[in-house]
Amino acid sequence: MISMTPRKHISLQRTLVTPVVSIMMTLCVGAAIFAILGYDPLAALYQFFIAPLSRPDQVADLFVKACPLIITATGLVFCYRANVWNIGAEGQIVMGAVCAGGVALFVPGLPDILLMPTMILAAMVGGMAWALIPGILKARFNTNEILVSLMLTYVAALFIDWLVRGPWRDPQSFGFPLTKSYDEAALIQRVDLPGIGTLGQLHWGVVAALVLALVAYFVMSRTLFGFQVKVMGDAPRAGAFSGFCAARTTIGVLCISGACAGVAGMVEVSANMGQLQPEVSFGYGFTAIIVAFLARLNPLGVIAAGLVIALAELGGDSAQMALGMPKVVTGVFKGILLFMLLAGETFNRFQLRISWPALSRAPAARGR
Amino acid sequence: MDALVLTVILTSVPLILAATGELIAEKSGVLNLGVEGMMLMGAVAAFAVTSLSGNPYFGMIAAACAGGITAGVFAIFALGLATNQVATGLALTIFGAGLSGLIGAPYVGGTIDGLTVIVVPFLSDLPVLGGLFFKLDLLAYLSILMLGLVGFFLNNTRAGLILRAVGNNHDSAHALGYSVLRVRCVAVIFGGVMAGLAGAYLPLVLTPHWSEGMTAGRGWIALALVVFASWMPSRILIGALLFGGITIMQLVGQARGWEMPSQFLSMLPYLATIAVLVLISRNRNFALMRAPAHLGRIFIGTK
Amino acid sequence: MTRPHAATSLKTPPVLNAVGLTKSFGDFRANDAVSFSIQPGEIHALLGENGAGKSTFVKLVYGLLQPDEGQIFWQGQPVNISGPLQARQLGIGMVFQHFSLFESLSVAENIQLALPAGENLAALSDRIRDMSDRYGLAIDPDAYIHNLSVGQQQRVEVMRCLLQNPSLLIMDEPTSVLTLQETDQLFSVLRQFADSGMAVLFISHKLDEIRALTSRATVLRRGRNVGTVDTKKNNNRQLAELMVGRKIADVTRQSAPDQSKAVCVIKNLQRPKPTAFAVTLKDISFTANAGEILAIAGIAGNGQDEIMAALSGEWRPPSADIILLDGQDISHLGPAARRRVGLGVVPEERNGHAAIPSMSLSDNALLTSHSLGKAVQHGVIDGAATKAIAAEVIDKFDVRVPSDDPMAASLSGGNLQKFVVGREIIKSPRLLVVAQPTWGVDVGAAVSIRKSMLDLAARGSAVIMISQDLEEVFAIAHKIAVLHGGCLSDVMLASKVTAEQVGILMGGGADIEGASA
Amino acid sequence: MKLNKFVILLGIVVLAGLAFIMSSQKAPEKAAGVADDKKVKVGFVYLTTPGDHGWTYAHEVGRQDVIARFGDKVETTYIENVPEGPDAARVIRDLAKQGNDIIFTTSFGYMDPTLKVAKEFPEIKFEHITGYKRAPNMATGNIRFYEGRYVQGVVAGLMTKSNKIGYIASFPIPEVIQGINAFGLGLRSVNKDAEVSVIWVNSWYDPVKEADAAKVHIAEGADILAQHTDSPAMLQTAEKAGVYGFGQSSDMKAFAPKAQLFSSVNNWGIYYINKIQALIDGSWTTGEGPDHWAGNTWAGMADNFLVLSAFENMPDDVAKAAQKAADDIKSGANKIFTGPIRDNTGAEKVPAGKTLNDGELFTTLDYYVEGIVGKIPG
Repeated sequence: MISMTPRKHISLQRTLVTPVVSIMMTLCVGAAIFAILGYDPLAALYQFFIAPLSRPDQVADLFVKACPLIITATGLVFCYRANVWNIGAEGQIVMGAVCAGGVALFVPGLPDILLMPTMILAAMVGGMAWALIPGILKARFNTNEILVSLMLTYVAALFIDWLVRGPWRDPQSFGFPLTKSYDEAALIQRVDLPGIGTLGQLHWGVVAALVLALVAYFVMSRTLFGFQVKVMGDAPRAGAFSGFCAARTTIGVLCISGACAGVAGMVEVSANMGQLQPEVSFGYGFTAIIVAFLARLNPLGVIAAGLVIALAELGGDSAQMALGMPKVVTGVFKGILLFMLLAGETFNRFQLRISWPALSRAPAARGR
Repeated sequence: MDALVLTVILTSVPLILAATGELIAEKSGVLNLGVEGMMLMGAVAAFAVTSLSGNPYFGMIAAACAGGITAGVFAIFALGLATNQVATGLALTIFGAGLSGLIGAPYVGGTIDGLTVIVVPFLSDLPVLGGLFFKLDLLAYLSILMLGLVGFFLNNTRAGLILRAVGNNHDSAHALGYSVLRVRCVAVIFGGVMAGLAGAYLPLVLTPHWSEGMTAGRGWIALALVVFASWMPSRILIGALLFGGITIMQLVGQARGWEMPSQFLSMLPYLATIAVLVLISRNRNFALMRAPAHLGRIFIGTK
Repeated sequence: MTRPHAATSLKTPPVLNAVGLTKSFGDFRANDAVSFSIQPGEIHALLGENGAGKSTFVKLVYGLLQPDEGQIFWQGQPVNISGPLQARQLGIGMVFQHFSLFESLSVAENIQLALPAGENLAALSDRIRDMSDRYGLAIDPDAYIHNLSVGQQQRVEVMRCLLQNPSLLIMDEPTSVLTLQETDQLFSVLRQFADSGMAVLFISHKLDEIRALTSRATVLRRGRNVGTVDTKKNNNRQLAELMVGRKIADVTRQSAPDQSKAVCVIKNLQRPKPTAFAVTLKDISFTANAGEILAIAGIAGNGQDEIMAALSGEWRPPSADIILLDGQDISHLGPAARRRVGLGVVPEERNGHAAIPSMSLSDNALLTSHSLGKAVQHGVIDGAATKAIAAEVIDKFDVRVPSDDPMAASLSGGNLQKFVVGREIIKSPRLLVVAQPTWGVDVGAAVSIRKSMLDLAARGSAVIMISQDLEEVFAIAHKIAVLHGGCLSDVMLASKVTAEQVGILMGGGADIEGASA
Repeated sequence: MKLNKFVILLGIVVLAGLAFIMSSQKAPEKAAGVADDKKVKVGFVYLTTPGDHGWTYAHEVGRQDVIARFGDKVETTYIENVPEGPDAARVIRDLAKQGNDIIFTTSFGYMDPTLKVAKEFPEIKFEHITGYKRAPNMATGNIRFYEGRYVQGVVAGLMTKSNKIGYIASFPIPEVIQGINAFGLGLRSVNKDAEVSVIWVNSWYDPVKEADAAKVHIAEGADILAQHTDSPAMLQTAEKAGVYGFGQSSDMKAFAPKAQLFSSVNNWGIYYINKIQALIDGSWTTGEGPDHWAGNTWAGMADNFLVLSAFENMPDDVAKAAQKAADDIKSGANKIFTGPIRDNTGAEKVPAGKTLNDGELFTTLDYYVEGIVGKIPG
């Protein structure tokens, strides 16, 4: 019998140590699974977590890979802090990319200087709209936001598929499912580091993602809105007493996370693809959920967590090249990591005491 | 036409199996979003064991075990350690998809002899119905049987009553002396076993292959189906046939040259689920009656 | 083997005999060597203040908790009651204070869950109908719980126990949600069962009821058994003094200032009940004056939460001109806006309502000051300002903290209560609304909290105190009104009414002539 | 005290982690090795896994041919399951940085990523399969898949009894539409009554969906099935239902011994060997011809890029007709897309005597020819 008592004091050390321990535990469990499946566990872990970082441009690419994760997870942090379970970020990414793409492709005569801001705005609106559907349904009808946001992910994926194969297809693409390439002004440029030049694929979107996470950290920790989100998530009754409106908070956090996801979609397309294609997000919306949890719902943590998860993704390629390991191993890692983090959260919040029925009469060891 | 209806039935079987299992888990108050992951584990176990043993029934049993074990992992975290059920379910899906791919890697491209049709004597000679309902495989029969059993279990047995009670109000159930966690653990594992069998149906009956992520979202559909059915077993049958019907109809429409983008047809099941969700949530009394009130809520037992 | 001694075998052994039960939660001793026994056919009351250990004791008997020390004897045999299932098998039934019913199940199903397996639903439904007819309980076995009134639900709870044919029936505050008629009906049913040999352990702090129903009462105070008394030979005051442990006769009554200005006016406040468990507010009107503490006395569950929500702004009346503060209509304003015009509120529940345990004290200070301009500028929180507010509260109200700006959860109940009360008083609100200000708080803290409320009133603010603690009401209130069943009595001068009179009103009695203020 | 415990725990964890990493660093060095100067390093990027028995499998067979031909003069690497997006660019770039001399990217969706990386590494040769964008160091290669499908159409037309043919297609891109139309032309060259209905499954590899589509076709009365998707699921379904079908990309006889009429087998090995040899000889070029939309190298049955497996499960006269059709294509006597060609509304699209050139095959085929039911989606 495990008995759990809430801790009265959650120490900062424990809060910081838990994710580290979780990651370590993940490595151990992962190594065990590799061994069972007949791979050399050490070589596998090396390929996963060390090999992808052996050149500076690879480090830059790590940031590139983490970019959509960081942007999306930053938005999700607001949702989850407020106890709103938006798991449809994947669809919101797609709709953001679609709306930004609509601007890039079909708004004629926009001056170059205005194009990018308009695209960002469109992406925010697109992602927001998609996130608002579960939000409004929840606020109006108390509909479960988990299922609605998830269903909408499929709808969004089919919608962009239809657009790119149908009305938006580039007539010059010979029937291939691609839109026209964006104009130069609609593309996100690579960062030209002084003295070094471009490094890997490092683009301005990455910089924006880092800034966004910082801003989100400020909003979350220093503004009334952030306070409201935390209060409504922790104790909705106290929030109502304090004067915050539950429905408005729900809608607010869904707007933020939708807008972030939309921007992530737009950045991904403008920086890496240059045109719309049937798939613009490769599970980033779902992976971002793990990132948000790994970050312990802290926007600053999102940066670190995004990099860790991106590393696992890159590691998948590297392990495949070197060891012939199937790419799906990355998923195994992500799953275990999320499990370990959740368990860590429990250990952080509760004092666990395991007692065996037969031993219950024995004096309990006391110590402090 | 018969053949089409039969195809629809076959397409719905995994949905029925998975949704029946999830129904029990949800009735006990546990929202396990990991159905997709459990189905994939079931599918790969079924394929691998059938491929190694040559006997699809061994594969079936392996799938049930794999699904059950995967659900056990969920139970350890979500029940034992009281982790957030939504996040744990997602973790299970990600984990199951990855691990099944890893286990299944050597089997990609291989093929097996799946379950064979079991002809029910006499009944199968009935016109129309005989061909549709009495010349199926074991799992298809099992899916209907389990659906009926679950319906009976929930409404006519004491254990079923206890299960509903735990899902409705775990504090009251605890106060009456029922072990909330034990009931939920059994329910979750049952859900896993059923999801495993649902996954097994893909390689054992629908197509004798293994491919990564071959469930292609069926686990999520099964989850939606439980809500769609407003937690009533009989409606799961209707819902599953409806979903299966839409899936097949979209292919038929193409074959017959209907001019409708297939993407929009494919959206229908998802949009229908949202519509149903809104409808049943709007009617609060109905939702209160049917939905397990403590669904997804964390129970921490103290002694 | 010798026969038992004649003298002992003549006397029937007690149904239940608990010897020296001790149960601690951390450092807190909820039950300290409590001994207790009850005879077959006896209706026995368990008396005590909130937090005296009554609930803990019955949970030990019902197997929901395990004692650290002590032994329970059931019909003379030592037993270890490992859980409710075993308790029921022994013949112990329990009606919970907070219902343990399942809203989406039918009455019969709810009852079936508490009975041993084997009986089918149809047979049970028949038995339910039988009993319902015999005792006039009017319960339909096929009805669903969520469609029943609170009183009906209570009857289902009671019937669920009675159908088990228990030898001992434990009732934890069963009448707190019942009307007078319902209470009478319940009592008559209980007496009939007691006559047939069932023992009843009745927990309540309504002294009249206890004296009406029971013959003996055991009084718990701070986890200890302080004696068993004959309820027929003691009056209410004697019982009450036993409960609190000192004379409560001569409290100095506060006399209201002669002439004072109305600060808060409530006009015809009505509110239909939002949920099945809530109370309908019926046409409530009163005025709170500057310099006065107005106590709204009454037993919990008579509309206190609903009035509180209406005053704080968590619920807002649909029409205007219902709630006025300093002449300004604030009916439509939310909690934050009401704070801006000078309202301070302390809800009853500290954890999760008045304060958030997982957050720091400065964040908790921000909870009720973010609309007041100082702590938040243009949506940005001034961390230093909130810390300063918290520090000021901590300093002025003597809140003992384990560290600098700690989590609210790390404070003891009394210190956290000082904090949430002080957090409001420090803003010098025009009107302070506070519910059960000293509930579950140690004596020292209670004294300082009451003093600070009196000080605030003395500075010219109005204070509305919702309390079910009559001692507290008479200690600090200038005026008293009684809330019962969603209706508020006339406002009376504290100096002109007695505790008995107020007690009668709390039980639903008529208004007292001549005491109106 | 509490703090101490945690510091110690943290210390242990960090040390363990470090030890872990240090000890594991030795392992891969052996694996990486040092490139032999004489060796040509060849990289392949695969869309799925070689186990799919379809498209990627055919490429894997090609890679094996390369190894068989050059032995230890080459060193090959492949990466599987690379999604068609920004990840592809990264993977291709990784292969480039690892010193590969020539990189084959084997799916259409790698076109832009390959082009992007090709511009970054002008000294490395890139070969993109099935695309149309090129650079001085990026060539494109493709197979005339439609030639095999014409022969399939001929066989289907002669074999069908219900005059209903089911066709399972992946995505409406030129390669697939050429295939469907070639199939229709072959079909109508021998059977004026037969009709083809097409189901798009919007996937290259989805065994469940392909099987479902096959079942629907059979339920709708089709007795011959053809596919432009990669898994053997359709053939297996056909085998179970007792109808016939054609295999795709590789010989799928093993999956459906009684149902497979023949498979069109993609023979990439010959292309890979040619290009690698050219690189070794210093004669690698991107080829010529701006109207060669499908690639600098677009070859078919005449060059053995496309090979038909044995004609089986059909009467001799059908096999003979099939062989004749194949021979005519090889010899150039039948250019397939030669007028008159009508679309399925009866409108004449190509006048008699005109043959569509390669560019037109890509740009003008926005219709189904006679005998195909419905409309091209999109």
